[in-house]
Amino acid sequence: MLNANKRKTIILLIPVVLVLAGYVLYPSIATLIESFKKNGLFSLANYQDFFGAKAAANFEALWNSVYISLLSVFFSALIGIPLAYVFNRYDFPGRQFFSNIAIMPIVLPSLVGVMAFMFLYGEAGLVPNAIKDLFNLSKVPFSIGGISGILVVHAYTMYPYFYMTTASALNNIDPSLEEAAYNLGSNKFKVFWKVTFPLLTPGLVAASLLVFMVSMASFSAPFLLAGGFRVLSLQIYFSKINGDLEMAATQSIILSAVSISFLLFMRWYQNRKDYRMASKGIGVHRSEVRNPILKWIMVTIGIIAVIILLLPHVTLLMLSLVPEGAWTWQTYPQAFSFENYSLLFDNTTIWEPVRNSLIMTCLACAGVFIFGIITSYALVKRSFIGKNLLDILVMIPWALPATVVGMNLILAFNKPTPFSFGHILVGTFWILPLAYFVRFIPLVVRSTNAVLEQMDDSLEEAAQNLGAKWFYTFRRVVIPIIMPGVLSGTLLAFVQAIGEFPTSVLLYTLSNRPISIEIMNQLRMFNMGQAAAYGMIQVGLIAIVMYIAYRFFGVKSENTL
Amino acid sequence: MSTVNLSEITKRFGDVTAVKGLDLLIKEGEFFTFLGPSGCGKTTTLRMIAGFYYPTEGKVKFNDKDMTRVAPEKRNTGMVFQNYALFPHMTVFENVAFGLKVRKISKTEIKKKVGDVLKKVRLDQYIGRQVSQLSGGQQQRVALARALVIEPDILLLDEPLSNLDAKLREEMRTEILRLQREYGITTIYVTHDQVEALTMSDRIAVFNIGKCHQVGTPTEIYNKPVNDFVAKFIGETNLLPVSFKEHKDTKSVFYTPDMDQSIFVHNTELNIASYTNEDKLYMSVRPEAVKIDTNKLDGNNVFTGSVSLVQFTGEAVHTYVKMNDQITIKTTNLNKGPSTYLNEGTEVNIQFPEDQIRVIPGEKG
Amino acid sequence: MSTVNLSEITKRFGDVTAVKGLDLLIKEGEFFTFLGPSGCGKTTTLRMIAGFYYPTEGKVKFNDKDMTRVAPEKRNTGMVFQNYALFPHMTVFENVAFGLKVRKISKTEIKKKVGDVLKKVRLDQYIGRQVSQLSGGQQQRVALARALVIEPDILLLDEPLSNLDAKLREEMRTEILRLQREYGITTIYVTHDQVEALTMSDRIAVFNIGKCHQVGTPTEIYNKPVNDFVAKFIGETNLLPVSFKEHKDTKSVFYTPDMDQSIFVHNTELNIASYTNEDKLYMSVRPEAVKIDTNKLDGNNVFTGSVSLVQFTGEAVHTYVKMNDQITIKTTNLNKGPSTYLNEGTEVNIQFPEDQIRVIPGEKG
Amino acid sequence: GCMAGGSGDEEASSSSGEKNDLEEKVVVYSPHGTDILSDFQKQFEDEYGIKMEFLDMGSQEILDRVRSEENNTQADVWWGAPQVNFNQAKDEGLLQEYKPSYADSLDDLYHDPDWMWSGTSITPQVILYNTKEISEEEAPSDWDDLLDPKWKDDIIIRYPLASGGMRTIFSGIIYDTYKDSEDPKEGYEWLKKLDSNTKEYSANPEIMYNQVAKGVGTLSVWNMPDTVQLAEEKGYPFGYKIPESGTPVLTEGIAIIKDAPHPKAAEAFYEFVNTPEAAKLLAEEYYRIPTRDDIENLPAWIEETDIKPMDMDWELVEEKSDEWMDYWDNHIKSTDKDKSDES
Ligand SMILES: Nc1ncnc2c1ncn2[C@@H]1O[C@H](COP(=O)(O)OP(=O)(O)OP(=O)(O)O)[C@@H](O)[C@H]1O
Ligand SMILES: Nc1ncnc2c1ncn2[C@@H]1O[C@H](COP(=O)(O)OP(=O)(O)OP(=O)(O)O)[C@@H](O)[C@H]1O
Ligand SMILES: [Mg+2]
Ligand SMILES: [Mg+2]
Repeated sequence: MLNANKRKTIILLIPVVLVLAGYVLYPSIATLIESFKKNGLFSLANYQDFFGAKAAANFEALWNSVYISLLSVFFSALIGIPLAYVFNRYDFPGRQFFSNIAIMPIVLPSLVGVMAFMFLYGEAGLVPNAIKDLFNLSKVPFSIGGISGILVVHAYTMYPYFYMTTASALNNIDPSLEEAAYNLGSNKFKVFWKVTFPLLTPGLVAASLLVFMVSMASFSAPFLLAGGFRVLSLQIYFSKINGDLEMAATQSIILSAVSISFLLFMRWYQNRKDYRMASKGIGVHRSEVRNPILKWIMVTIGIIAVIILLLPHVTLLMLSLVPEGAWTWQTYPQAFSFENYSLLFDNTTIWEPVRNSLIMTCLACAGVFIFGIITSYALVKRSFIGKNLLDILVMIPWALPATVVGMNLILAFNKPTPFSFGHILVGTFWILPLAYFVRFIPLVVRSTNAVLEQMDDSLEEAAQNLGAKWFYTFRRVVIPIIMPGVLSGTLLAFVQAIGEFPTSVLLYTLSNRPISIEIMNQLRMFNMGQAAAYGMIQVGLIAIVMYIAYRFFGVKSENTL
Repeated sequence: MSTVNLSEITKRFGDVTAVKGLDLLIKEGEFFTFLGPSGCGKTTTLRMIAGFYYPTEGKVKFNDKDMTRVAPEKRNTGMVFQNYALFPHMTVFENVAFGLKVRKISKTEIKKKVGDVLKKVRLDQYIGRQVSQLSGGQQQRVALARALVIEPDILLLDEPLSNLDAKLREEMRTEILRLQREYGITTIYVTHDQVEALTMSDRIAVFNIGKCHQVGTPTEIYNKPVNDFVAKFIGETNLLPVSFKEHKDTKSVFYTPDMDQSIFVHNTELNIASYTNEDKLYMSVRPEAVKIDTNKLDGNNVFTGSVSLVQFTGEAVHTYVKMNDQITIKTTNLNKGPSTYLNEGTEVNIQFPEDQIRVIPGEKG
Repeated sequence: MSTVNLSEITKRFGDVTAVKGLDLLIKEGEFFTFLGPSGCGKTTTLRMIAGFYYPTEGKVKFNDKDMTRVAPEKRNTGMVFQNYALFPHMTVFENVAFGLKVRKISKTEIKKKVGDVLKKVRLDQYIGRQVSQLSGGQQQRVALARALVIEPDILLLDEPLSNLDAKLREEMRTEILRLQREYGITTIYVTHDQVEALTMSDRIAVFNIGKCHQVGTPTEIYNKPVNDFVAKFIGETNLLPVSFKEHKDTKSVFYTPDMDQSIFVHNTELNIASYTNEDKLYMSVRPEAVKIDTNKLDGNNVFTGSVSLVQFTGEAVHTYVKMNDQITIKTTNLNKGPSTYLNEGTEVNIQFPEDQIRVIPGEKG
Repeated sequence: GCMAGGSGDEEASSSSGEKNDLEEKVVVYSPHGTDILSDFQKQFEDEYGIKMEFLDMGSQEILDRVRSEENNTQADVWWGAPQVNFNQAKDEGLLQEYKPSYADSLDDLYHDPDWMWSGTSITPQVILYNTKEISEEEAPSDWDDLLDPKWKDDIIIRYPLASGGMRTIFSGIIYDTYKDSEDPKEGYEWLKKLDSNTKEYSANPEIMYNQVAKGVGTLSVWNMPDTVQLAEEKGYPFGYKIPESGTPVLTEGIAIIKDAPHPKAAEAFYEFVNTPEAAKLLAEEYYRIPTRDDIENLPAWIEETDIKPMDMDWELVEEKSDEWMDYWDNHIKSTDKDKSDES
């Protein structure tokens, strides 16, 4: 006989499995099948090609992808964790402001963002040339490009994953654990390494997974910064451009396989230990810091970080303010005006993409918010057979390159299916919100997992014991406690969805063209300035949403400790 | 109001067996206490009753209804968790009101009830605080209030007063008892405080490593322990191995090798526990039963020794008397002021009164 | 080995004052206990000594060295947290070894030391377990072992034994005391168990709501409380308001309005605390000092009443005697077996021995 | 040969379609940008009285999209893409045959033999140089001049695997010797030398413009219309040289998509965008060189330039180019061009 617990697990799993099967598994199978086709026939030829004829290039690409991804994880962690620690653990003037700025990098629209980087740090970029002119050097002292460029851009744009998950996990750590470590004589460094850091493991695992997979599938940065450098995501692109769809599918499958192996490895690593803060009672307090020197060191770190973090945005702003022709061969822009903006605003339909993006993003975010919480809860707090499989399914939309996800959706929904309630979704408004939803499920699930792993089970038990039904318990006890994690995931999803390009470009229609497409079109018409101005609109939009989120949810989530 | 019936309950965690073949019937409205050393499976048993663990084997029944696999929220038990399990994101009020809200009680009623119970646990002025800003004892009282306020059928209290001072603890005990009697709530109580167990309970079960040794009323357990584990575990006792020598009138005579002397014991059910021939035998005599005097004492079972330690515990004074190299006997007397304390080294006579010795078998298994 | 000197310590949380103008000097190698009701500021004080809170006002000194703003890790204190604060990602071994690793002790040495201390807290067979798989009491012992193993200068124990059974608790007490004496570790102990406080401590400080009322040895505190709060808080007592009437030879005579009778008290420093004219006066007599007899009693301070409740606590039996509608006197006798218990309703005589009454002023402020 | 001049027959083709039979709208996929498209939208709607809707996206994306919409066709006309893309689409059976009324004025070079697509404009590839750094005399005037060691680290070109234009140039150079020797080896040698002069392969045009404009490199090869437009409209310091020995000329085309939902309207639009007026407008305003040889009074930069199209067998080139590019990618491209050792 099934006990009550098992029954609940099953009820919980039904919607999760249905959604994942319908919108993730079913479309992905198309890719898998495609990879086993050659000229319409079933064969292993593509894999033979991959590992045989084209092995040299493919392996080089695979290896490059893997090591760039690992380095990206490393560097993102190197920036994100300390920043999260400093901004969340110390109270100093401006802390709140700094910590809001800290996630600005994801706000940067991907393509123009990378361009901004080139304008900033490239060989002809502002920073190297300013230094050169300042010190009268004969050559620029440094410039980014190639692998270093990829890594800089990756670290910059991906560290927020670490920042966000670390920040929410940090707030869930019982401070008395760190105090105990201090009390036993460890210095700050030791306490961090031996206690805080390991307790952050769920959060770090989440972030590592996200970063590893995004950089595996990362496209703009390697494409723009290291043209000839072979990575798997570019190989897929080129295969596709050359019309070799089967090879592209095969390469996608290999890429996902690598990402999924990484996922399994991380899961294993995390499951070796227990991170539930089950100490008695509740951590009573926040550590106090009253060292004035320390305080000002923190403020300085904060200010420097903010400057570095915002430079690309400033560059973007500058680009948007430079009229045509005033910053082509010149090292520094020659004139500023609002020409680009007035050109943009002359167009009466300017706000349409903005509205579309907002609506679709909100829809998708509402979806991932709810679905993410349920899935994550099932994954962390319930035991059932096939958990690993479910976890893999959840991560697939993230492990596959965005274009492939888009292709999958097209193949799956350009005919009526039960999952689309008998409609053709391709070519309709709904396909894009659905794509965003599918793409960003992993963000919410991962960041929610991180905080759920830390939650003591007895809280839920207490609520049930008081007679609360499962759903009530979930709503009133579990959700408020994990809110910081859920929100940070949803916020990440929101920010990304607003600027999403690679799947949008495949799926948008007249009625739902999003901002990123508009930016891309401006770029294609060589209107760098107007593209940048559009980018600034996007940045502003996200900034507003983040402010609102902070106002209405941030305050509440502070209460969880 | 329910009976709780555990039959042949076993709970294993991997290869650890926390509870082993436990059989218990707790009556309706009874105040039942689990006593036992740390790690013997008390919490595990409570959790099976509350429904958080499913027994590996055996059945949990409330009033003959099989509850073994029923969800916790359908059991109407109120539990105070050993680690409190307060909701960190709620205030004191919200924590306590949680169970009432679930029961769809009106706002005003909730306010009233929460106010009342918080007054009872002396926390009324903390009603609006975040629970993380409370001291350990205050948190424990919130946990207690939260379980009491819903007036459950079965109250499961896992060391609910361990972090309270003696005064408050007594007040809380009275409060729990009052509630329990008033509503006839079947209560299962885990405590390490023996005074608490002995004063509050209708019946007590004494556990050791997953097994129940004795179930009985407080006086039964204290005065008529069934074996040496129970005697040792409940209260203080002086335990000496003995062997049976002979029957003499209304007395039995035992021989104690450690003191090389005969011990006379009244031959009643109170003084001699049932035992079989294979059992190792012990005599147990409570420190407070031992007579101690600097003057000569009349009668049987008199020994001499010297005071090795005098320990002050408030109402009582423990005097440890060293009989020989192996044996020190503990005696307890009421505190009648410093002038009455014996000095260390004093030669004293002690006597084990014949009617207050209990002969018991050694623990089995 | 350090003295700990708190001078004029005040700690406020927002508008809550947890500790108010506390002055204390704890001597080198002393075993010092904080006693006080829940929420009175004990943990807060310990945390200031350990360095987790900075006092809002006042100074913390170790051996005349100002430590008020020194980082916790530089203080070499060992603390058992009220909530244990075990590292959930480490096994029992790793938790206990943590402090040793920090001190760069060799691997083999660590193994040995951890093994030793775990044996002392009876957890050697759990050495490889994750802490979340331990029972409450087992966790508490890990916390204790972790603090003991580093042999710190100052040991801060916040209710370290509250979740252990009496037997184990006694063993742990002995262990702590042994360690403390052996290495001369200055120890500050918070407990709610009065027997623990009274038997272990060199000196005790009695707190109430952020203020320290009395500091003294256990017998001083118990036998010579300075005011009614201390008398009531430490041990049981019968407290009656009285007013001074006259001096008579070596005795003082007080009048108790509740019983409308004179009370004779030896006029010694032990029996009459210092007080001023404005103070309200109380007489305190401990239950174990009260003589109770069904027969007539000779001498002063004899009253009659009827038994209203007999409570069994193991070694002792409490008999509550109702004197009149307001007053019930509690008496304690050793448990000499069921036959000696009085029946409820029995008419009895009780006597407050003249030399065992203490007259004390009411608590100020 | 030259694009310019030639007397055209004034056969007006604009209203060839019977307006009444047209569907209510036409849907166009095009990479030409909103400026051109809005302009044509307005004129088309004015003239035919039916709606024109357009989606503005890159040519590769159009191909992807048309492919993915095969079962559920959304678009009628695909306007603008290099012939390579059209050929690919044709091979996959995505296009609909249509022979426009002005077929006669198109050179055979500029349409599909089966009329699956036809050319609207041509884009000759030229050598682009930075006028701030290099004077007109100094600038290399033929492909072989690019190999001069003095240009070491001055050349910045698009990554050929990502750029159709670059690919065509490379193929053209290989084909130049291949057509006689049947062996690409000589071409490979040439590319190897070019590679050693190349500083950087840029992934997208904007970056290439920026790098050349700012003097990170000074030379590139690019298509003529874009170069002119950048120099004249956006103020880039770009000049160009048309290689004397001949240059690959790409054809930008138009096609009707198979199973187009509005076939009649599609044909109308097909005709409309290549009327002489339209072609002239495109040339004057948007720097597009028309394929039709019957258009007069073209702007000076078209009239005056003398373009020698490289003689190419497009079919062969398309067939072989994958192999050649593969070879280039694996054996010629020096990996240090990805600048991995810097920073
Ligand atoms: N972070 C805080 N914010 C506000 N008030 C607090 C905070 N921490 C403690 N207090 C209050 O300060 C007072 C003293 O708390 P403390 O923890 O020192 O008590 P305690 O003597 O250890 O009590 P217990 O025996 O119950 O553990 C309590 O009333 C408590 O509510
Ligand atoms: N999740 C678990 N996994 C493995 N062993 C466990 C687990 N939970 C408890 N145990 C073990 O089961 C035994 C009984 O645990 P339980 O918590 O019931 O003890 P307890 O009687 O409540 O003790 P205490 O008085 O110390 O709280 C202990 O030895 C404990 O280590
Ligand atoms: Mg327990
Ligand atoms: Mg405390």
